[in-house]
Amino acid sequence: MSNRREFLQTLVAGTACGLAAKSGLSLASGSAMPADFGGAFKSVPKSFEKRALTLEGNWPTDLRGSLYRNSPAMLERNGFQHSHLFDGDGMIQKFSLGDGKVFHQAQMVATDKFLNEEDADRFLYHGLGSSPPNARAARNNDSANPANISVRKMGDKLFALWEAGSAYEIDPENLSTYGRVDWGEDLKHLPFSAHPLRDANGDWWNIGSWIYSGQARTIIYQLDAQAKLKRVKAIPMNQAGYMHAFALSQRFVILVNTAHLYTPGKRYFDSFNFDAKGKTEIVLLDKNDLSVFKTIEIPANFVFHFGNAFEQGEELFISMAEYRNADIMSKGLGLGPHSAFAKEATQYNSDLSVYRINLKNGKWQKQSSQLAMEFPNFRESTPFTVQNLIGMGRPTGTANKADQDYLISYHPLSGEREIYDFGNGFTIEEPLFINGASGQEYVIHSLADRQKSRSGLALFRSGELKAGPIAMAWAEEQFPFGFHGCFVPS
Amino acid sequence: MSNRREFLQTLVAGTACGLAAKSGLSLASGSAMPADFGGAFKSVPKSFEKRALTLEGNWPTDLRGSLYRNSPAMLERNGFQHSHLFDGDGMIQKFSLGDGKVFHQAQMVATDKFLNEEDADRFLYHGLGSSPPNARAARNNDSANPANISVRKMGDKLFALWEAGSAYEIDPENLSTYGRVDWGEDLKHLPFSAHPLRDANGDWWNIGSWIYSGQARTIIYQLDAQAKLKRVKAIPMNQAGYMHAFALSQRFVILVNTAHLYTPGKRYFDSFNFDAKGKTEIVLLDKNDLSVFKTIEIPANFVFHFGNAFEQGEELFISMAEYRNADIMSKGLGLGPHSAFAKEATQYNSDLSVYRINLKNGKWQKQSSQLAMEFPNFRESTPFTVQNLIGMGRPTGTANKADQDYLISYHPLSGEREIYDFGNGFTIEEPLFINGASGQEYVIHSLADRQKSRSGLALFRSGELKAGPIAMAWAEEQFPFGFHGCFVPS
Amino acid sequence: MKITKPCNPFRKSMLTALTLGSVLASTLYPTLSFARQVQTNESQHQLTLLIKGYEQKQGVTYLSLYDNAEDFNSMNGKSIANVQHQIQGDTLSISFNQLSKGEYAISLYHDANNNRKLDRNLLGIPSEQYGFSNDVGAFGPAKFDKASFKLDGDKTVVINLR
Amino acid sequence: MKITKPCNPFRKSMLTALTLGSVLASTLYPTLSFARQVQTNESQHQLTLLIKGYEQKQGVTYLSLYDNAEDFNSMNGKSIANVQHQIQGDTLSISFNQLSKGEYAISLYHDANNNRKLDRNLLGIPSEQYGFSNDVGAFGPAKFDKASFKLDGDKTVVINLR
Repeated sequence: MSNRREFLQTLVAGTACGLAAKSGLSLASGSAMPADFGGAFKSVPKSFEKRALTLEGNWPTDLRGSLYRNSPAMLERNGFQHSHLFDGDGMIQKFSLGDGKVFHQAQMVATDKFLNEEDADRFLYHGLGSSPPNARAARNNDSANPANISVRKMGDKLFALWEAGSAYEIDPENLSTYGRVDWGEDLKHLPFSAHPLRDANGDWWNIGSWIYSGQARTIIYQLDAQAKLKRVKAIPMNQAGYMHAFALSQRFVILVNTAHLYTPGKRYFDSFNFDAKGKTEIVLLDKNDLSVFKTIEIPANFVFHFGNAFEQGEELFISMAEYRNADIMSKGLGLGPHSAFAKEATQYNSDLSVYRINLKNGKWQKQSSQLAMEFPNFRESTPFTVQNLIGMGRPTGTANKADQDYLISYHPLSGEREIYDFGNGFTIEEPLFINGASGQEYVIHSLADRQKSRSGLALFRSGELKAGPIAMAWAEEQFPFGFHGCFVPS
Repeated sequence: MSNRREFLQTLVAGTACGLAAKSGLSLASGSAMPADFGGAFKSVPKSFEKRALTLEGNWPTDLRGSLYRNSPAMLERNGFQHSHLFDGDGMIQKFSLGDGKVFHQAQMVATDKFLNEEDADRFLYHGLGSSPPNARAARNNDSANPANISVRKMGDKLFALWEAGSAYEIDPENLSTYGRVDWGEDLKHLPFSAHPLRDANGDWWNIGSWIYSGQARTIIYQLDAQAKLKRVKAIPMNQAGYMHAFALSQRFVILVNTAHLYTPGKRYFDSFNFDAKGKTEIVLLDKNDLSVFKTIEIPANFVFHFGNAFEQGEELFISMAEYRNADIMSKGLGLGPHSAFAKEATQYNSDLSVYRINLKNGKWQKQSSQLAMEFPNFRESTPFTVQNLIGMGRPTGTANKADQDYLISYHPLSGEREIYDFGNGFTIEEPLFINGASGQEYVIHSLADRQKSRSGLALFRSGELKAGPIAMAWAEEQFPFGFHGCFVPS
Repeated sequence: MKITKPCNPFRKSMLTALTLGSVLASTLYPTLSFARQVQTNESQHQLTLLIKGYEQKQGVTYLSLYDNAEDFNSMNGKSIANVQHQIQGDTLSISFNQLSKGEYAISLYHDANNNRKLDRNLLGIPSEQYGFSNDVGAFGPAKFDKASFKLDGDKTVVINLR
Repeated sequence: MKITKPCNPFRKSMLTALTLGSVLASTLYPTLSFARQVQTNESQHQLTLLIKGYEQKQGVTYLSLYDNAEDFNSMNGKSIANVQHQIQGDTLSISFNQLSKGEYAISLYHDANNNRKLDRNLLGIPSEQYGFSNDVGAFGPAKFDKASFKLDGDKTVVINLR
């Protein structure tokens, strides 16, 4: 029997999302300084009414649909401020495109946590490094679930996703919360990551990483195209390494079990330790029976996010935003003077790397991009093909860590890259490939103009990032920074 | 679920044994009058040491063995007297024959009841019509089991038998009690009658009649020659009639389910009612599978004891000491002015009758002996043969009911009979066929000379009863009157 | 997939009826209680049972407490409470401290040989001790109307094993 | 065939040690008690349990009382007592009135959905509430040395469900 409370003491582990954390600073103020952070998150509204944005440039008429994004919005209650962005309760933002207009609306996810805390008028649970007074012990994995990492459409349903607990189903129209999702009676409250992946046949795969109480087991979920559970299995792991997401290839579910190891401790901060002399394990699970096909050891590393994976003959390619250690998580995401939010904090840079694994003998080689690129995205409709990835970050050669990020495209085989820089004062968010009705592919992302305290959208023609956005849309105010989302064409 | 207490309120039902009751009056005094009964049973010793009897006549040298007899001996404790002979605790008497000598010894059966009452120095349980003050509710069928009806050797074991509870095993040498016998885990405390019957192959059969709480079921026990349980089955009965013993033929276990019906009542005396307009059922159970072969209705009657049964072709012969109603049990065995102990109480006479049943069509005819003969006995070694029976009683034509009984032999087919009368002042007990080592058959019985307050034995040459006893043996004192027993050659 | 607790935004209307009280404990491992404030319920009474008459000092007593005739008479397992208690002495006593006012009845048996059942003989008759409240059950399983008693205040009920 | 309680005549020596006291009741149906005289046992204590923290007001609490480490740690079923009690309020309280002086520990769970077991998820982790005496068990099943408490007088133990 493992233990819920112990788990919940540490469950905030999964909310890290790389460099995006930095943008969190711009949530409600223009300040990016740690010193100013304490007062930066007050007075976040619990909803944004549907309002039209001001359009700039040339919005394609064939582009219709909704961009959904999830934001850790609510960081303050009744005088107490969480000291970590990831402790904020999830808010779903929706940008509606079409008819030559762009609307925005947003709504808090009505999680059990949020409802209980609304009712109590205070935070009730420990967060990642945030300890509200008189905190309650969590009852189960969902007690402190803020559903704040991603929002994904699977089948005709929209889900607000965390990673250490359940999904919440959201109304795609008005963003109201239907409730917590149980995939099965014995799956209640179990981890369900924020990064489900779509198989070529339309199925959805996801993982849930359980690393507590000495039990390291990864739950593998397989859902059909309508998000109905087809299969579930708990796979024992060799080590209790942190896993935020996973990759998928033609034949394999690919787990990258990092060297950031969990040991039961009393406080979250004491629970994880990066084992620099240890290993990371790439575990290839055969989709057929979820048996372990091969486990490949690579040097100790740390990873949040993956690009797509694909097999070519007997070779498997996996791209990932790789960190040489877990400082980004153990220190970089804190809010002290040594955090990733500090100026010049280049020590937390990731490196978009491509692992090329021989499936016969397990030998591997790694190709480094020299790009501190995070939130890598690819075309979901063709998941196992060679394709350029898009993300945000910066070249690691950029000595001067500015406070802004670049929009980046990178080809994992050719190494070809394309970069667009909005310049100082802008914070850009996760970019997605989207398609117009005519078939034209675009890249879209939300962003904040911190100077003008406003949020908006930028649209690029795919493959022409350098040319800059072909269209933009601006609100009159700044919205909470978002992590992950999806575009649903209409 | 039936109920123990209810049962135990009534369990004394089975201790009746016909005319023998009358002899009980002579237990410790010479008085035979009901008016004197109250003081008749004091100071009965709990054991009789082994002592030689004074011999008379011609004791055969080839006659060696032990005559065991069971007596309801202890009728008084701590100032309280049972008002019914059958409530007396069992005492095993043993007459040892051989080497030209006859010894007597006796010992109380150390039942749980007896031990508890010894310890409490008072009677603890309701008897048949006897209600000691502050009586305890019986816990199970053995709580008030006095083991006082018979003593039988089965295999190499000697058993003191009651009928509504367990057998007790007795040491054949010193008469000490080994303990209560469980034939099986689920047979504890269940009725086990005082009249087991020996099959031609050496097996033993017995019944246990359960008629309480609306459940009329007769337990059929089949033991092997060494008294090890071979088979047991509970047979549902059509009516809750009283059954004290049973009969056995070549093919059948024969139950005579009398018209003395049990209805749950608060007091024993209210529990049984003779249904004169009802029926007695003769139930033939096939020995092979204990299924009911045939049930033959005969007019309502009452029976304690049977002679042997035998089949001739398609005819089954059953002899029994038959009463036209159950007055013998409901009134005759009481001790009031209308009891069988009263002078001239010929209304309680039995009639040794032979039922002749056509096994094909169930038709039957009855042959009356006009003999009020009780305690019928036959030769156990040849149970299913036509043979004369011996017993005690009187011709029903004898208008003058004297206080003494006759020794009687009766042939169930020819009706031939032989009678010996000791004369006034003697009480004779159950006669048995026994054999000397040379093969000579004798009839033996114990008796009391009430005038001289002494007990003894009488031995007859079988077939020559009229000639009187060929030998007698007398003690210097009178022993408790006995019911049933057995002779064990040595 | 099952959606639990469907609700519209903030589910406020539901929460109104489900106001939570909180009981707080140590700081390091705060003990959580979602319990509503424990109401001072004057209709909660203590029922103390005293079981007597054990013939054997070992084994386990199985006891069931019922609050209605249907469940008691059918012995369908829908008891208010069941207790299994080792016997080490001559009596057994337990108390139910928070029973509502009402009619109750008790059945119990003593599994003296620890085989987890009330042993019965060939005829189905209990061969181990049993009992009912009001000491009824002399003529087979007691019915609720015979075994039941009223609880409208603290009470001690003595049951003598059969 | 089994002979019970072999004994020599009158079994007097055995009886000496088994002296029976009798408790007498009504005359018509005298209530029997074979109980030895109930000794005034000063080493028998009352243990009252108060269970708090129910998240749901329905279902059944299953509770076990142990008096030694081996049985508690192995959960081998050899508990001193087990209680199943329906939940109808926010707390549950029962008392064991005749416990000997000693060390005890308690484990319990709340079967909220009445399926007669502690539901567990795919990973074997309880998905219904449970608890241990001393409110331990935060890091998996509690061991006796953590959950046990001394009983040497009447005592009330509060357990908060997890």
